[in-house]
Amino acid sequence: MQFDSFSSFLSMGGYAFYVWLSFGVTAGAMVLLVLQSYLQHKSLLNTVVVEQARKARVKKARDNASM
Amino acid sequence: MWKWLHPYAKTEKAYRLCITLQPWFWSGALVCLFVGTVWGLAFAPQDYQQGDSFRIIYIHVPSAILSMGTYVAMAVAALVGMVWQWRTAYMAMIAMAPVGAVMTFIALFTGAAWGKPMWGAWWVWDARLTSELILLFLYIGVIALYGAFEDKQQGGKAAGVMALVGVVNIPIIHYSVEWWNTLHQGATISKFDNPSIAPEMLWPLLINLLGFAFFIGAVTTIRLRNEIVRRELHRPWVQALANTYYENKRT
Amino acid sequence: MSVLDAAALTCIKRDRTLFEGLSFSVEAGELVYLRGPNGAGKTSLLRILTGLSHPDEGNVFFNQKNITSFPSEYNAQLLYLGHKSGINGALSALDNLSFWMAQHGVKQSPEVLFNVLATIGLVGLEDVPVRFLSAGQQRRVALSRLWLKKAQIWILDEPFTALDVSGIALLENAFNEHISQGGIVITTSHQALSPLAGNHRTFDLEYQW
Amino acid sequence: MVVALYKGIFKRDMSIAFQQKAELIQPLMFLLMVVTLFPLGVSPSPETLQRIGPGVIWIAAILSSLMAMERMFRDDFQDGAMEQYVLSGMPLPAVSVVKVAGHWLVSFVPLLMLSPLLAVFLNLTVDMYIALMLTLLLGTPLLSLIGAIAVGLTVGLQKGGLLLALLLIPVFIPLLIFATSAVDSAALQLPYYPQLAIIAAMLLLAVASAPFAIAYSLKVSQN
Repeated sequence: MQFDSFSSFLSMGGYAFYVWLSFGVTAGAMVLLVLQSYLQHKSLLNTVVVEQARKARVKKARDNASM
Repeated sequence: MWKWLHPYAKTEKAYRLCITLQPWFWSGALVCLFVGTVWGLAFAPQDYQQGDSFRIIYIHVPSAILSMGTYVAMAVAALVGMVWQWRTAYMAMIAMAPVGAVMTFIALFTGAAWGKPMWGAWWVWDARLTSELILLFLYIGVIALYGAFEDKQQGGKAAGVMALVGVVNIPIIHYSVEWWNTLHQGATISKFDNPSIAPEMLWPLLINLLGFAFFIGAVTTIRLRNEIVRRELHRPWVQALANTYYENKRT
Repeated sequence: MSVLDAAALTCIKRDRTLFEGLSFSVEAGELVYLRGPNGAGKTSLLRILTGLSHPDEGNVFFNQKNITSFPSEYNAQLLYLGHKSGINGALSALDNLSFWMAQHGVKQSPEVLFNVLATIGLVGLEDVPVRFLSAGQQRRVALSRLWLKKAQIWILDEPFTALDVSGIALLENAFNEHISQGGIVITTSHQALSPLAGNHRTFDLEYQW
Repeated sequence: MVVALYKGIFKRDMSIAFQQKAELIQPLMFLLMVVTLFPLGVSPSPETLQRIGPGVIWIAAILSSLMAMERMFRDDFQDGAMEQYVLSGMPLPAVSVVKVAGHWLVSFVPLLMLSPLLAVFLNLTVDMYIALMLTLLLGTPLLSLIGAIAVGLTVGLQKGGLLLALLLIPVFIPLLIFATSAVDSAALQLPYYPQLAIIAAMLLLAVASAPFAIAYSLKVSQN
């Protein structure tokens, strides 16, 4: 282990701010990307369900129109 | 030629392939990233010149390499789409574009944060950072062009052409920016070279590179599945997929 | 007593006098079918009647009051549908209509909007951005304002364009209902009005060289 | 009741703007790229960048605003909504103020949020950045208001885009001069309140008179 104590590990030889900022922003960007992809997945499946509901609504209107 | 690849041109098969690949990508990414980062942060030796700020290299270099790599992969997908008329290839290209853009952003940000202690300013017009920024503009161009088309099929083809134009321009941009940098070799910007990497520094770097690559594979498969669902909304297998998704969510 | 009067209207467009000294008046419960060859100035006349563009000479009176000096009363009772539908493509039919109803100060609940869109034959397309609809469907979205805003005077420019047979019948039926309740309809159309629209007065606009 | 009408127009403009997000982001990317060209074209040394910085940012902001400006009335004019506004009996100057405010919020506020990045790119000091922000805060509504008059005039024409730039650039020159001089004097630690006061005066004049000019120009292009 390069650092003798956990606090010196955190201080990163005085460059703590830059190292942890970089790692933080990288992790943040990656998490945001994954989150956006999953939200997109969910909303796309939602549009499929909405399309089906729309078809049902049109069929119902046509049925009682032709009645 | 490449007979085994042909079935994946059809979207449903490609969708199934993504589902099988995804767990492997995710486990590979998590393991490699964890090992590479911990090794790089805690166990790798300090750089004699820059001390511990050097550890940012373990995310800056992999993301920089992969930002270029993803663009090339995007161009290859566009080429495949163009030559063999595969719709899934275009979808893969569009799935990769945002991931590559995020990689480029990470490379840019970590490069700037790494440069700050050295050069004293948050942003310096260093050759590599500048070409990385131009690469980000190329990514944004492709994504914006795809977004501008209502007909996604047409949008995919147009974005494909831009991806190929971009990939041809990357080496040209790279060398012209290098030349521009040496031309304006102001005294204030010391030419910052990658210090020669000792083997025990190199290993965590390679592992992280693999980890990032797995991560890119994982996110690309998710986004590819999204593109497939978006383009095949009315296909029965997508309808069944959506219903099963909402069934087990409701029960 | 006439509700809408045009006195000695003159309109000159790109140095060509479309019409000169044109006067006519319209009583309540009258359907005026404005006929004339292309370029005769039908659209210009309609836009002058609505107050959108100003005649070179002459005035338009609504209940004997000049529409340029009393615009708010006239606008409250006027519904104008030009070539351009006034419907934004990025929004859905529902958003467009509820916006315009709020602008006209007419409080409409979603149910009323859904019913009107159903009567006009747009079931299932209520929440789709309008740009995805066909030209005929977009025209129907614009026309559904006839059912939503209670206005005495309808001034319609080529309302039948892009409408199919059922759409035309629907619209002519609405004309008949409107004039029977004492409304006024002034419309142009490239095809003759069927008797379904009720008795109407044709007004011919010659092409002047 | 009347306020509800204007709120309705504002809400509609916002929802239309967010439906077409791409059209909002493109001018910002243009601004970023134009600013990136200067270090490559002129020189990357921080001193030169700092000296030309304010001018570069303001010129790029004006050019990118010209691109976004046309969108203000174009949609409403092409789909006929402008006719309905004129006929809806609501005072057109008030409607145009609401539309200009909506346009300013949608296209200039993101520009203000991007300005820190531009300041870092061009190596501006903190006081220069504060002066830049103040001039942008006062200057951009001025750009919107005056721009709206010209947009109102050219919206009826098919090829209005470039003509708009030819009309507006001369009118934006005083703003450019005072804004850049304010940031320059901030660089030399000198007070820059006189310049800000002049920009604020121009803004107040525009707020008072532009709406009527916009309403008139819209009526002219309606005819």
